[in-house]
Amino acid sequence: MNNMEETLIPKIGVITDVRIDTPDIKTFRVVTPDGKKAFDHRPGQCAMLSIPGVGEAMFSITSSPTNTEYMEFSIKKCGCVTEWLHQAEVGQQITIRGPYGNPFPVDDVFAGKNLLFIAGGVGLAPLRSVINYCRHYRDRYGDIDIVYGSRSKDDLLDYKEIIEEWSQDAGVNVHLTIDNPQEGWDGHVGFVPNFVKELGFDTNKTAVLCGPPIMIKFTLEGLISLGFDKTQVYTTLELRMKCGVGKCGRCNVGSKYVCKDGPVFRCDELEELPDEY
Amino acid sequence: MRKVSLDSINKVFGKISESNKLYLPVDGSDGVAVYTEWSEGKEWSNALNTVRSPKDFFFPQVENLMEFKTSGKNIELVDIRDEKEDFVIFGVRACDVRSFDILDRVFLSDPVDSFYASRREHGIIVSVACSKPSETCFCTTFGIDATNPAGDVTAWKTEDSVYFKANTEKGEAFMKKIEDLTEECDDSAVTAQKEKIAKIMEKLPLANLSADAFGGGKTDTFFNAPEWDELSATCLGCGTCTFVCPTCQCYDIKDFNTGNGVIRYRCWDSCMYSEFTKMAHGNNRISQKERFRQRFMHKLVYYPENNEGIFGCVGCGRCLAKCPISMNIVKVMKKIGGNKSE
Amino acid sequence: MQKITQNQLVEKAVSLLTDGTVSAVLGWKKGEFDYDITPAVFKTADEIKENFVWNDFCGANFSKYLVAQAGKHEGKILVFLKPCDTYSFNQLLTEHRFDREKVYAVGIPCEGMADIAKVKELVGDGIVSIEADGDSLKVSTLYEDAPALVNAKDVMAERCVNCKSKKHVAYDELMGEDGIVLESNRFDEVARLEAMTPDERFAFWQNELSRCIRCNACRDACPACTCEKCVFDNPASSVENKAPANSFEEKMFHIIRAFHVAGRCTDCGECSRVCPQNIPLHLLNRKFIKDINEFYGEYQAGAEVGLRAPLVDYTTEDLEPGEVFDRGDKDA
Amino acid sequence: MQVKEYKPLIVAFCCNWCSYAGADLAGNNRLSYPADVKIIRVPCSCRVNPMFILRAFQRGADGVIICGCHPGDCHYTSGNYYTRRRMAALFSMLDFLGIEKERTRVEWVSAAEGAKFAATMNEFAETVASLGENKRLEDLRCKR
Repeated sequence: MNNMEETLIPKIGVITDVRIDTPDIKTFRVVTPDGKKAFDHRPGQCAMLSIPGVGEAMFSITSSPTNTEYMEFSIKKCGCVTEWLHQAEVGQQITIRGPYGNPFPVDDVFAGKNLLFIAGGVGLAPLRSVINYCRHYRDRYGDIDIVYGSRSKDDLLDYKEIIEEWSQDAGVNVHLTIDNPQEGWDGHVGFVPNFVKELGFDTNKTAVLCGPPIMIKFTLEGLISLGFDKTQVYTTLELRMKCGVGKCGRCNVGSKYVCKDGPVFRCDELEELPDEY
Repeated sequence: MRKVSLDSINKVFGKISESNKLYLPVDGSDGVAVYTEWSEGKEWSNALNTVRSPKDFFFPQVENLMEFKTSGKNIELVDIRDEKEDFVIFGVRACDVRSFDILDRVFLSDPVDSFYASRREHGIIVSVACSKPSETCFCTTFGIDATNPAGDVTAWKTEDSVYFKANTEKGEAFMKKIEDLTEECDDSAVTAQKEKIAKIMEKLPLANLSADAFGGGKTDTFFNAPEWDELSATCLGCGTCTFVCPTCQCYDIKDFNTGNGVIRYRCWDSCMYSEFTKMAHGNNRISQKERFRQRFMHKLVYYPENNEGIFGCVGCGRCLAKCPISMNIVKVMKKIGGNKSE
Repeated sequence: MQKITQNQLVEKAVSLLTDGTVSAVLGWKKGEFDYDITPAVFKTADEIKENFVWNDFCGANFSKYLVAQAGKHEGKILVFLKPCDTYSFNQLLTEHRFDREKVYAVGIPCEGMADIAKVKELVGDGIVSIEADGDSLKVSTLYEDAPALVNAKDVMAERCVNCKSKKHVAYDELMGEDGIVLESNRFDEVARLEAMTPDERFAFWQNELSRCIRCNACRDACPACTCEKCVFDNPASSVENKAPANSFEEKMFHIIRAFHVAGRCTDCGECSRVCPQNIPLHLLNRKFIKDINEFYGEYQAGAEVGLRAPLVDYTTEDLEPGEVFDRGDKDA
Repeated sequence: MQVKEYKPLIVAFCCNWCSYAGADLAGNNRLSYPADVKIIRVPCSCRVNPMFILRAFQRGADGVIICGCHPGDCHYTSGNYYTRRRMAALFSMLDFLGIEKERTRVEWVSAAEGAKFAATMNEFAETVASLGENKRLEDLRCKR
């Protein structure tokens, strides 16, 4: 028997809670069969979830590392693994391995800074982990601004948590927007990049950006027009992955492997990569 | 240094195979050499090299990783890794020996791939110096000495004898096993052989091919080169180059439902394939040009950037010989690097 | 050996490009050695003069490239077609895979292409140059002082030895003289296998197919394989795989590959030419062709545009599947 | 250890309009045929892709039989004529690869031919049984 540790061999996880967030996003709570958290992680890291016979895929861990009881994954239905997960019930076992990738630099770069989180759609999933981490250690950071937009009110992820917890915190400002006017919505209407420009943030902030590629592109442009430097902006990438440890070659962009060297990149680092992500 | 007459080489093979599985290039029914387990009657091929590289020994094309049994909502995971036995690969050429180093840097870097590592640990490599290089050879471009290959044991085959020199502890142990069949000798014959081959190497058509234009940090120089369009225009997008390549190491992990369980296995994959990077929300390399570029950029720029300047190519020439459209890394290097070997 | 010269083709290509008949040329581009020739799209007369090559190693069938290239360029693209390529050309037209209006096809005679593996078998490795010299090839190697003369017939690719036709079935313009449909022995090897016992045949194919590395070159080079999404690349098909996991998958891939082109395969032989493992894949295709000829009457895919392939056709009098074994007593 | 009696696993692709009804009739008339014949209902015999047949063998079938309406009686006018050509070509190819030709068969069974259905299945199962297990088109992974 070969007893070496092998990262490709996963642990068994159990889905203990399924929360319906939006029409196509569900949040799954996962623990090991003996009720513990599968492993520790840092904000922004990912895990490989799989269902034997269906496939394996990389998901960002949406719960904060400060949660020592379980992990959460907010997953949008878009492929075969996610579709299968969406019909899974509480008690279903899956496999889980990780954590993979580099986290957001919450303890060094972010420490003492004002933070600006900008997310679009399911892009809030990877940021939720950082936001809750920063809220947990509130005194280590300056002001926190959160700009979050989605297609409609129903598509806003973690809406309850945002309204009931985040926006109640001192020094945390939440700015929500939806793409099109909707009955029962009296907040801002419009796309995230424009909203960011309208809000006109001070450049004394470190920004963290996640969303669809097109949103990232225009929001970054918006931030730069506001005077932000690329070194102040972080984002997180997503590419197809199989191994999660920089060996299978799939997420290779330039000399970087998104699974191992990312998924968190500073925007000036991204610029050095060939335009292939 | 020890030697054995070529007539007695099968005795050496017989001796080794008493204790270990022994693989060596043997001519197949179609006359093409292929690594085959030695048994009485099998003859060591005279071919320069095999079509399929020896990377299979450490990184097989298909390898089962684990199994799952599912019942209701429950999953049981079965670790099927077993302890490997020592085996000998005999007759590996210098280029292929280097390819193991290149694979090592991927699979043995943290976190170590235990499947690869256990095979690597148990493999004993007996390399053999080239005596008749082909026009497609260009290992010298990457600083490989075909007359003096690395490996646990280095062998030289002359007209009438095979000479051995152990390089590692594993190699010493190997030599010990065949001590009775070999005799101590000086290295004059080997030196003469080396000199003779070195002269041929100088005359090879690709002898002056240089990779100096490439290396880490050159992404910007080459990534947007206009030549990629032309080079990739007729690429079929097949996986021949990848699968005959001794250093290509991309893989896929897949599940196979057997009807009474699930086998999770990995198999070679190719960055030349259209769905290599395809995911639910799209594909970041949409045309063959991008996929083609990825393969060569990885070998010539990205890999060296991450590995102290070592290129991800060993100049074995397999892709030169086997590409259906004869497009290959040499043509790419010359075109993109503006390097003419003449 | 080739009756038409490289210069003639270069002149033709340059003149058609210069007079605006075409805006691009699909042709053979010289490589590092005299035999590693790459299909290329030429855009300028200078490129053509410098790099266009025509010799005994220009085996690639350009028809399939028209699927991607026809219509990609302003105006027409010039394509040189050997007789066997014209059959693929017609077959692709039959299947509406490219726009005929965007192509200017020039038929060129072919005396058969050489197989570099056969050359190496005769003269050894280390080839530095190969020149045509009458009916011979003059091959210089690193290891012999004097070049070796080999008869071109002796190193001809299998598909050319058993050439089915020197007749061009499609072109806008023909260079040189047209040939005729030949009586070939291309089914002899199939017949030889048919005459074996099932056990022998099984052993034969097991040995051949076990070498498959599933590089997909046979499929990707095949002018009949032009599906936008191959069933073997489609994860939803549940047969998608990157590697032959075992002998079953090897067989399945090759049976299905050959079956998908049965009745549409023109027997151009590209599959076997490109196979890095020398698997005689053309025998599978020829088996289908031979069967179709015997069961449903002589049929040559691509002989004309618009022919209905035998497997998408029927008569009420067709033989029963069980009867296919009763012809002759080969297995009895 | 007791040796398990070998019973061949037969996959029968039956067209919805004739052969499946024929199988029904066989059942209604209490005509017996082996329990190891697994029927897969297809809309028409020409729905059977060669891949289905190979996959059946992969998954453990020892014999595969395709049953459709008699030529001329296809519910979709001509489907079974195409089946006839396709399967002729495929079976011949399987034979060419050395795979036992007795393992594959096409039979035309109408909705009224319950007796023929049962007889065909009995006879086919017997033929396949005499060949033994399918070894030449097996996938060892599925045999554990």
